[in-house]
Amino acid sequence: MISQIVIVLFDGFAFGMLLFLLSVGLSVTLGMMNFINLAHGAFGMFGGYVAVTVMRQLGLPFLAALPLAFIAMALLSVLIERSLFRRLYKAGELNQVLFTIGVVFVAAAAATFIFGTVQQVIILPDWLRGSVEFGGVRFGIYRAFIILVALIITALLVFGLERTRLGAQIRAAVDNQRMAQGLGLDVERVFAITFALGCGLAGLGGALAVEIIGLSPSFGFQMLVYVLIVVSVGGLGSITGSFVGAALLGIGDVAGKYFWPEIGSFLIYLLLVAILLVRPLGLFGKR
Amino acid sequence: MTDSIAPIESRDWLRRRSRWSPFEILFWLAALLPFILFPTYLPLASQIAIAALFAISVDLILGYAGIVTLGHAMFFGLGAYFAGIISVRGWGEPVSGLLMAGLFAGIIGYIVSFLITRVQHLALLMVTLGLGLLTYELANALHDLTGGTDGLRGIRTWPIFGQFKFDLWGYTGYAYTLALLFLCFLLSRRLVNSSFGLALRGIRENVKRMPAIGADHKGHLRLVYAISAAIAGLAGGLMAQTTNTVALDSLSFERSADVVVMLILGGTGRLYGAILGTIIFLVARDQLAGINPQYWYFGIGLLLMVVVLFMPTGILGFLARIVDRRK
Amino acid sequence: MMADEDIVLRAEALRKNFGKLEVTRDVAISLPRGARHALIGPNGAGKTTLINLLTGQLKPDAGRIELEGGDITGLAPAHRVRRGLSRTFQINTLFPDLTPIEAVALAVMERERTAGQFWKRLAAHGDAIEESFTILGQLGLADVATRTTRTLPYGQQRLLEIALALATRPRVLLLDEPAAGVPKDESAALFSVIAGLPSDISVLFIEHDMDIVFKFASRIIVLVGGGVLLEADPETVRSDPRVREVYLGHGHG
Amino acid sequence: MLKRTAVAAVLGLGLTLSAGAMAQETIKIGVILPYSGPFADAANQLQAGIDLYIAEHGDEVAGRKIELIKRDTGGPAPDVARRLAQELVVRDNVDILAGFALTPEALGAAEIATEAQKLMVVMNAATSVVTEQSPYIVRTSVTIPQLNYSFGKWAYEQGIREAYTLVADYGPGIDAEASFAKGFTEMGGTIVGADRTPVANPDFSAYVQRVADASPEAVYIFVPGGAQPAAIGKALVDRGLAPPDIKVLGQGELTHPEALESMGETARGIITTFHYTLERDDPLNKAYVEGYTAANNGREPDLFSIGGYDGMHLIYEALKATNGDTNGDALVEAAKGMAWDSPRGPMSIDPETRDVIQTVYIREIQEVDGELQNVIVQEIPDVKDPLHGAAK
Repeated sequence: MISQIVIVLFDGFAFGMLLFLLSVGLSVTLGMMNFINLAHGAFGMFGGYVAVTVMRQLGLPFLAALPLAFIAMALLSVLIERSLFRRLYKAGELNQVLFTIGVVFVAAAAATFIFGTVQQVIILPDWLRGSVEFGGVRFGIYRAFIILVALIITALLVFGLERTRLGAQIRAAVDNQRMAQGLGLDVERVFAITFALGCGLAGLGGALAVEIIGLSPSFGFQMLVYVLIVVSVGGLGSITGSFVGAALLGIGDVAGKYFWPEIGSFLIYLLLVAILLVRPLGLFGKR
Repeated sequence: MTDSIAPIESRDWLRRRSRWSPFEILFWLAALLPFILFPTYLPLASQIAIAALFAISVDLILGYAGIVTLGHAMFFGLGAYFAGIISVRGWGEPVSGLLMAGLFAGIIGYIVSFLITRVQHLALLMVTLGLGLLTYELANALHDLTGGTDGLRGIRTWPIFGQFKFDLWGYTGYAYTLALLFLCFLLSRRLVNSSFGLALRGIRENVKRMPAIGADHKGHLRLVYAISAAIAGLAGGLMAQTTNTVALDSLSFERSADVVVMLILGGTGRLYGAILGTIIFLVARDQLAGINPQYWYFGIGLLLMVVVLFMPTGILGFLARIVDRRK
Repeated sequence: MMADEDIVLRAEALRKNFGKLEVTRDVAISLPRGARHALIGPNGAGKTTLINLLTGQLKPDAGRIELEGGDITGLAPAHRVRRGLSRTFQINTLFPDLTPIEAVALAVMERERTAGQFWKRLAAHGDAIEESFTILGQLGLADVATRTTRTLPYGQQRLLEIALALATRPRVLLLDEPAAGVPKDESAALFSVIAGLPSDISVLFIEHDMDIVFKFASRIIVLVGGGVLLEADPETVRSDPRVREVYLGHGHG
Repeated sequence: MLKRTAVAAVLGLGLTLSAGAMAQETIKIGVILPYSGPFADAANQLQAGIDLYIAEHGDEVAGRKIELIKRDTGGPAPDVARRLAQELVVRDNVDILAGFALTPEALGAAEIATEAQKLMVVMNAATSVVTEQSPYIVRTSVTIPQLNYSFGKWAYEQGIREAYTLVADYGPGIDAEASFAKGFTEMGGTIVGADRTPVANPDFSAYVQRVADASPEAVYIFVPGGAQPAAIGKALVDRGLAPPDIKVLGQGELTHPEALESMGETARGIITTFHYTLERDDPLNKAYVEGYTAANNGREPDLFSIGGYDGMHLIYEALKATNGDTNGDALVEAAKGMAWDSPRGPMSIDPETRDVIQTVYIREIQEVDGELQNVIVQEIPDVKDPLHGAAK
């Protein structure tokens, strides 16, 4: 029994970490600018495509493809943020929803046009395949890898947010935008950088997700619901919140399916509704 | 009283606000045109009328009461399944079946409204989404009742009033859906022009002030949510009856999201925005998909982006401003 | 006690803390019928908090509030309003896109419980509209009844605040700086309107301008540091050394 | 108003019918598929099969030109499929309805085929009941019970006595679970556990762990195509659930080319049942695969492609038989009992049920010339759908 609980926790945590990478950027940017970017998942999708393409076409190793997916999405997001999204910060939430849904449509069509409708495949290096046995429990190596990457990223994020100048600015902008602006902080610039980081992380998450959940042009739509759940359960603008929310969701999902398979598909939505009714701001949300 | 004339002026002014404009009369006359001009587009016209009715139901809560929802397909689907299931179980009379479907969705809507009014903003969005997805999963799980992913089989809708059979061309279907759309529109129009509509606008304008004038604003929200759910259920029931099909997609997140997109596209809080947005979205989709069945959503995506950038109050808001300027 | 029957609003031992900060300390007030009382005190004395406690926007940590002898401590704001306890806000809290006639009619219909009648045209609520118009007329807003609120001059928006409160047919009216931001010459006019309110309405108002306070208030409650320092008639307050010190102190020097 | 529209309806219908009968030289085929949305890839592959057949056999049959009119449903959307069928019939005057990748969409359009009396060729939708919904429906793909009932029997014959089933929780999955279990238990086997996974299931680890806990002799799996086969395959291996320790059985989607590529070595030994095998050694199949990959940037054909390809074959042959007459009854008559050699192997249309009769192939993943392939280990010829008529 204990070994089963261990493995369920492990698998769920790994899945949660994938969700964390895909959604943390949205949580912070939403918390900072109140900008509802439903196209966030599309960055994850293109991140996946970047990884697949550089491995296929250029023969780059997987470990090189991951940072490339991050960089490519960060750059792309700067382009889009500066040219399009910037105009929408004062446009009202409904218009933001409409616009970014439009972006999702266009992104899906573009992905279909460039990459086709086929499911993309990522060929992992041998050392990431299979599983290791440890105390009678078999752990998937790739899942362990995902957890490792996510923990490193989390550590970097927390450290960056607590210890760097940019981090302080981001915190200030999330806490109280008007006051930060009053203190002479260039909130728009801070936001652009945060946005780029967040989209880059989504790209990285997308690249890591191909192996677990696949990749096709509907990825952006598919992940949208999960990403929104993590963001709302965790609470806006909080890295801790996204981390805990994603871990909870991942573990809850896997544990629910394992222990009560009959209601496996209901469980995350039940959790979502229950948590938000009790804590409308999410677990770590401040406003 | 010396200024007893003035209140009558005010009443006149209020009455004028709800008076039918020539545009409206023209619009509804134009809705009859497909019968004559585009008889081969009647099935599409019915589908648009159903979607427009659904969009109106969302406008009542989103546009007038400020409840943003990503789960309203829940009620559309409940109505559709209710109408479908009673038909499968032997009651295919359309009018009574439809009314029961609407009532059923409305009752569920009223129950759900107690949860909905507890939350706001992102939490509201996500609770509606979560409840919608729960209903979807529930319908999938109740395979024996709903037919699961294959959809409900064996729906037979009897002729309307025992007279008008649903025909291949869709004359009866469009007449039926248009009549329902018009009736529900009248009801909605009256609602938004009533004291209740005023209360809803009050909630949207300043929810904080409402308790301070003694308003039971949560009660208002519950009522409008139930009415909206009932209308959404009617729309779903119409779909079930005019197409004899119901499947899980009637409850899907996509349907919930699409209807919000159509509504914002047309312009919220105007009723006609819901109808116009639906027409533009579905006609554009039909035409674009006719040109290329695979990439049509590129065009739709661009349309949405352009509308936001250049018509921030929706297409109808944009048109209204042009008309105002002319005046 | 004979006076008891005349007390419309009574608060006892009200207490409210924000964290460690005591914003309301054992406040007891009683407002007789027809009162024109002023609530004064330096900034941060807890005046608005007290009003929020009385009207239910805030929940007290301890204490009891009675309206016409009934306990309303646990009631939601809307229910207190329906029992006759209304207020206005220091910062305009109006319906920007409604017209004054619509806003006031809404308040009237909420009071009459006819606001939920979704089947009846607004214009068909003749009585409510007439009454609303009368209220607007009392406050000199009849001419602008059909203009959108956001386009009204600030002073008229302040009056609309009061109109909305009156539309609930209050027995007690709590006015939170009704003349805040209004030029001095206009604020006197505004207060004559308040003074002319029906005599069975009890009024408690917050105001900074001492000239106005002394002119319009029959009794003054001085709030300092969350507690009542003194409650007395204007003459007593004016001459009380403690009040002079904490409140009018700077006037000395 | 209603009365007038009814009159107009009669008039309108009469007009178009006569116009249609007089003027048509081309034969119009309305193809209804989910070209966009989550099932776009299935639609694409199916369409590529249709296109390949037309490219190979010309766009003229019995002296008349063939014209395709494609319509997108955008996902599982039966009401849209029905509307499109309606419009294709009344506006575009199509002679034949075709496509139908998804069961609910086929069910939605069935009534229109009956009313309009048009041949409706179902090129994929694989639930048994589809052909029972209209006398004008003919199916050229497969049914799920067809594949799995005999597979269950076969599994028992191979000495397997206990199996665990793990299927996606939707119509096809439930059908697969039921028919495999039926075949297996009828022979004397025992189902030791049965779980259903949500259709949109990003992560399988929990379910696979439950299988591992039960440590059965064999596990039978049914998941939708796309990303899930590889995902579940890898999840199995991560738990040590791999041949030869445990027999992994499934329907052919589990080892389709992309899944195979993604699973790599871990796929070895998986046994699947299918009606089309890409690697089957047969000249007809070789030519088909060559032609297909050449026309589609190297993409290999799959079950959707062969359904579309054979669907077009059926349409062409039926039209030849009626000498270009597009009358629905005549075409259905021509289709009944039709038999031909397809790239998938010999197949025919059951004259009673209008459903497909074909060889079921049991394949195992083995290494051939250094590459993992589906290798046919058993052919079960002339398999009918076991459920047709069973309900009566």
